[in-house]
Amino acid sequence: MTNRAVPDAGTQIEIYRRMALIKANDERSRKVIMTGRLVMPYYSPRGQEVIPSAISVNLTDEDYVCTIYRGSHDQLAKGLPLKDLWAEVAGRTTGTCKGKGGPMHVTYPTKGIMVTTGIVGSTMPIANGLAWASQLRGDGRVTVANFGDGAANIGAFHESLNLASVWKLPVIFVCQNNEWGEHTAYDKTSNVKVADRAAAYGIPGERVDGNDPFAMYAAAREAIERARAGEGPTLIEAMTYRFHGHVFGDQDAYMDKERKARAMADDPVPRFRARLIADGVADEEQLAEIEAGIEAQIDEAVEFALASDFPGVEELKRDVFAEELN
Amino acid sequence: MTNRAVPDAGTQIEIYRRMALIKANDERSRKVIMTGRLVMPYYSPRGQEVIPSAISVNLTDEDYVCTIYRGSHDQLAKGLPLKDLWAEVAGRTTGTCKGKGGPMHVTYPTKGIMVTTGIVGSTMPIANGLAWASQLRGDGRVTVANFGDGAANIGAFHESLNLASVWKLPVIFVCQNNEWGEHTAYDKTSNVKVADRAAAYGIPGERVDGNDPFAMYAAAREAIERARAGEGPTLIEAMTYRFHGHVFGDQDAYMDKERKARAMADDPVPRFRARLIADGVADEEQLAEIEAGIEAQIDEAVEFALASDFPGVEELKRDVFAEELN
Amino acid sequence: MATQTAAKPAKANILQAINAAIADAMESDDNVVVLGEDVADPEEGGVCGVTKGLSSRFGDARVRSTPISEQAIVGAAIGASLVGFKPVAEIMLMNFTTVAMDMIVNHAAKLRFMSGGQTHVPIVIRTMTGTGFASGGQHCDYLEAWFAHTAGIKVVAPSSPRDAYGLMRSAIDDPDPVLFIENLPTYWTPAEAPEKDHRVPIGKANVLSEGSDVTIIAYARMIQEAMPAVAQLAEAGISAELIDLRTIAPWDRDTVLASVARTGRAMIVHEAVTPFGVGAEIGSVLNEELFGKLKAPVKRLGGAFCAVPFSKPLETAFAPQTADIVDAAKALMA
Amino acid sequence: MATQTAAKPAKANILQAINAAIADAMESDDNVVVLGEDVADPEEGGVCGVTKGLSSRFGDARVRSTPISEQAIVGAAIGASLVGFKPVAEIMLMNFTTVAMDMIVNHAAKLRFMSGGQTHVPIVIRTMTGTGFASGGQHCDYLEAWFAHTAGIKVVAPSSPRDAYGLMRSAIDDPDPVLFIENLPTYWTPAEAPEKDHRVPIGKANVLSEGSDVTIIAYARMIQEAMPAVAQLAEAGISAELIDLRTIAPWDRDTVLASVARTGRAMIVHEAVTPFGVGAEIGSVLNEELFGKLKAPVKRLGGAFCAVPFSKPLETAFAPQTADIVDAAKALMA
Ligand SMILES: Cc1ncc(C[n+]2csc(CCOP(=O)(O)OP(=O)(O)O)c2C)c(N)n1
Ligand SMILES: Cc1ncc(C[n+]2csc(CCOP(=O)(O)OP(=O)(O)O)c2C)c(N)n1
Ligand SMILES: [Mg+2]
Ligand SMILES: [Mg+2]
Repeated sequence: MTNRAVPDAGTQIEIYRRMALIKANDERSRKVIMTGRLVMPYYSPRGQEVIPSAISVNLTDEDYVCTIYRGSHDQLAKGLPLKDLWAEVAGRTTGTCKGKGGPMHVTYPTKGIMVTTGIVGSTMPIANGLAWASQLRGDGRVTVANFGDGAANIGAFHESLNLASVWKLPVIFVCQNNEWGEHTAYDKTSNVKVADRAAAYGIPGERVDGNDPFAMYAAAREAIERARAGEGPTLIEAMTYRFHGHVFGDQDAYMDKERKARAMADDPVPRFRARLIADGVADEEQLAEIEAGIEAQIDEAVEFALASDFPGVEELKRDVFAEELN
Repeated sequence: MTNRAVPDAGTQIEIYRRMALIKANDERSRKVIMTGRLVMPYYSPRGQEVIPSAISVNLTDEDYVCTIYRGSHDQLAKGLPLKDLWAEVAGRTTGTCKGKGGPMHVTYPTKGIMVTTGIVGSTMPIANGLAWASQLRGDGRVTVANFGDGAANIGAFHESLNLASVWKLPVIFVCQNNEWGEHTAYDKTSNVKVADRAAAYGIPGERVDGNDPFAMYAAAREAIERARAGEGPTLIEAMTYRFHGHVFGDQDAYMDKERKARAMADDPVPRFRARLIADGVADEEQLAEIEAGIEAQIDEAVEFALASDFPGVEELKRDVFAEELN
Repeated sequence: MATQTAAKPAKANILQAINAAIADAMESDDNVVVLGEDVADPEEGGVCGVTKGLSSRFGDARVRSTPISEQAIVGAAIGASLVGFKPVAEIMLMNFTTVAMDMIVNHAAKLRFMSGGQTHVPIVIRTMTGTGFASGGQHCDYLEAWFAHTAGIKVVAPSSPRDAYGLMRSAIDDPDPVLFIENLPTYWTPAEAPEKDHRVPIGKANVLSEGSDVTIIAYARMIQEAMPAVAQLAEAGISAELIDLRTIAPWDRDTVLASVARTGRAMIVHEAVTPFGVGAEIGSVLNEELFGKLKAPVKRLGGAFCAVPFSKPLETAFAPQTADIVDAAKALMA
Repeated sequence: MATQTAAKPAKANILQAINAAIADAMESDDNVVVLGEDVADPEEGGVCGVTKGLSSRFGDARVRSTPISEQAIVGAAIGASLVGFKPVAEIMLMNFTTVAMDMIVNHAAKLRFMSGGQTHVPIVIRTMTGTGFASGGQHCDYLEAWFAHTAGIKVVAPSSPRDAYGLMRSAIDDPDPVLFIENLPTYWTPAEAPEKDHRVPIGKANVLSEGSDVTIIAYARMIQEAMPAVAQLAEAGISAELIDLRTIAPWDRDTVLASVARTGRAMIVHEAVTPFGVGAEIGSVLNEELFGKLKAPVKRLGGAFCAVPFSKPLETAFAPQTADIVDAAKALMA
């Protein structure tokens, strides 16, 4: 694969900004939970920052994304405003879903964030439908379906990739292989690479270093261009690592300590930061300013969220159907 | 694949006997339905005789098989007595399932016929469990899971082949690719060979001419030997052709006339018959005697079935649970 | 197929009515699309031909046959609906909804609520079922109670061509997911043809015959068993009111309660097994709302509590029949 | 984990009780095997550790972690059970049964009947659920009514460690499939420890407190809401009988009917949404069997008719609470 697409300087900085945003937001989330200011099931995306950041710079607000409970990185990279996110995970009326969805169901169509789901494997069938809509309209949009390595073993994966292939849908299946599905290591659940399963559907499949912004950018860009050109779906297996336990509170004793230490030492966020500076793409000051801006925005979002109102019980009767229940 | 297993003369004749039995039983079934002596949903296995015949000569009564609504060929090849079958499809108390299951749910554990199902794809998950039991007991049995080409696109296929691979189960997945799933042609529903999907699970996969008794025998034998030796599952895609519509009464206008005519001209049953004679493995008289014997047995079975009693309504309360309902 | 002909036939069957309803909806709204196994014309418009002619008329893009992949079918319908399409998806038989329950229950039914109303899922899921064709245990279940117990999805089950047309048009119009249950064995029974653009509102029952002694509440094929029962009861001097529920969720409490308040006696008839079935909900509401006003306990007549048996006499005995309805009504009067 | 210690602790929680029950069953019968996501020890015996210690003690062959493949999990359990094993399969959360409904409903529940009794499916399917941990719309549903509406599968839902142990042992003993529902938020509440080999018969309810004015029928976490309600009602001069159903299918009609026949008033409380829920069946039966003998209409208290909401005040309001039970009982007495 020579001559792969390379992000220009501005795009590199934008990828980094999104990564830094995800990392900072994750750290703040864990802190806010730890200090008891908020109670929510929290699935940290720490370690997986590169994937959605390098993908989303190739997308517009009109493109669609479906993601999972471990999805704040995908949402933020796609442009979800921090205030709307924080208010949602705090269960407030000002949240994206009025607090009714919560962290596992964040939805924000304005930025193309169409579905966040808690059911393993379920982004893929729905993503196909979004992509079918684009195909019918010829609007050139693409849909990105995110899922984990564990989800590559569930039936919906198979049905979805096959249908996308047969219908040549403009959809990109992004398997974020963080080596773990809850407490189970990926290599105990499958004897093959996820990317190699693409062949079972006659579609392109690529395993890529999901912690390398350049590799991830190139793979995503090529897949997205193919999709926009009407050449059908792609399966990308983005290799990464889950820095924390499955969910906040999980002590992750089952995770190999050494492997984890190595992954964390290789943290993709400071690594890319250092590279940007080394390559002369950005200087320390510029990045520090970006980071400071992010922190300020998060401060504001958290305070906004916690100061917002909780929904009233009348909301139990709303949004079940179009008409309110009586 | 040089040096593949070849059935000896006796085995060849036995394969033919099973094929002739399936063909004769199919012809009689359609006749009995046509003349109104029996009403049942009937899924003809005509054209697919070779597959179970060449597989089952490598199995014992202790080995397990799971099959589908289109399964009378699999059942007969595995040794299901004609009387028990006919009484079941006639809904009589003397049937395998006392008439409660019917043609889509024929069960006969005495010969290892453990499940016949009407839900596409559902033989495979259950077959894994049977194979797991054998693995736990170390009893050397194998399980054959039959399914159609259409079933290769449903989620259960994926989950089952993956689990069988990870657990190294003694199971053989036999996809009887008859080119059709109801009214839909296989090549409209998938861009790849079914056998090529084996690679997605890291297991051996082979596309074989399912209408060639030698090829089918060799593929089955090797897979069964691997399974018995603890080397795990195999996916076999046996290419064949459905001579009739999906279900009795289907006028099959959607099936390409020429393709069908070609397949029927190449009918595997008379073809193998001619070969046995040409090869000097059997003579006309011997085969005619086998065929006559089969006809006589079918005569007897049909009459036995139609003369048997229907179950009484008290059966609605039985076999729901171990204890009878009140 | 009825759809192509200009002159409206005096008679139509349910199959033709559903076909016409989808065709008319597709004609009037480009966002109506159809998907499912065998639904396009090269595949004969479905095993029974309900969608025959649609792909030829509206094109392959809008009417798509699928692989055998029910999760993918419902998922594709959901996804397209989130951005303005109105998919009509077929899950061939109701028992096959079991492989798509996640999509139906966790997603289609919940996305409006979980998104705080930002998205909604205007899909119709068509599915066939019903005893009578000796299909055995895995092809005939009526599972409507499961979906009625699920907030966010509506459930309808027409018993006539007119209602089938009118409910299908309403289901496609509806901004929320609707499960549309078709009784297979009664597809071909001709009856009064629906007029074009006729609507049957979701949530409105139909009083098929008025009576003063007992209210019989039924739907789908059970209407065909109940109609002769009403006649037989009349001969026996019992005046039965027959209500075709048409919509199971949300069911028409006003119509049912008004009727039973008048008659004082009620019976609910369905093919689904009795325990925990639709009859349980209706029975409970009748008892709650008309406490002390009923002249007899509410009677539930449902399928036997077992898998649907194959053998003909058992299959026949499984579901309520006219004679059972007559007997039960007489017992209520006793 | 409790299982490994020789001295029986005076107290245990439900999680420990289930663990001990499975361990004791595995000890006494080699055919008992365990499978599900994360169930073995390298995976910590499940997300909450219910099966912790079992794979270390009984070996990797008999206790197997699986890929995330619920159809394959239940299918493997069914297959092994057909030839004599007694698998205990875990479907982590009840909402995930939606991806395994075909295996559970079309196969596990029906194979005995469809085979005319030649085969049967002695499996236990463990699954957790329950509101209280802010998990939102796809992780907390109580779907027991679906399974109760399915002939051929039993459904139990313990509310105490003793019952959890006793019901798990009985479920494993049972020759037919049993769905075993565990309430996640109450896993860790300590209570009286079960003695070894204790059994709670499937189909037998438990009268937790006797009373003469009103019968409260509940199960699972709702018992914890109902207990204080009974005390508060006593203070208000209302004598409430509290019945823990324990088994939902087949539920204990004798015990419930005898109680309500005495009290004349009944309330059913569950976390599942009210319409078409378990309360509907019990309410209907009470009205059928005790027609004219009830002093007030049977009251059903269930979850709000919506997806489980995330926001804390909404989640709290979703499920019945002690105060709701007290208020409803007082209304029944009025
Ligand atoms: C159908 C289904 N089964 C099980 C679960 C429970 N569960 C939640 S997350 C998870 C692990 C998923 O792993 P993976 O797909 O790799 O995603 P990751 O969490 O690593 O991002 C499991 C088993 C679920 N949510 N849905
Ligand atoms: C889950 C499910 N979906 C749909 C059906 C309806 N159906 C019955 S047979 C069939 C075609 C199956 O084709 P294939 O797997 O190739 O088997 P064949 O009939 O050709 O032997 C379909 C779609 C079903 N029984 N189960
Ligand atoms: Mg993972
Ligand atoms: Mg086929």
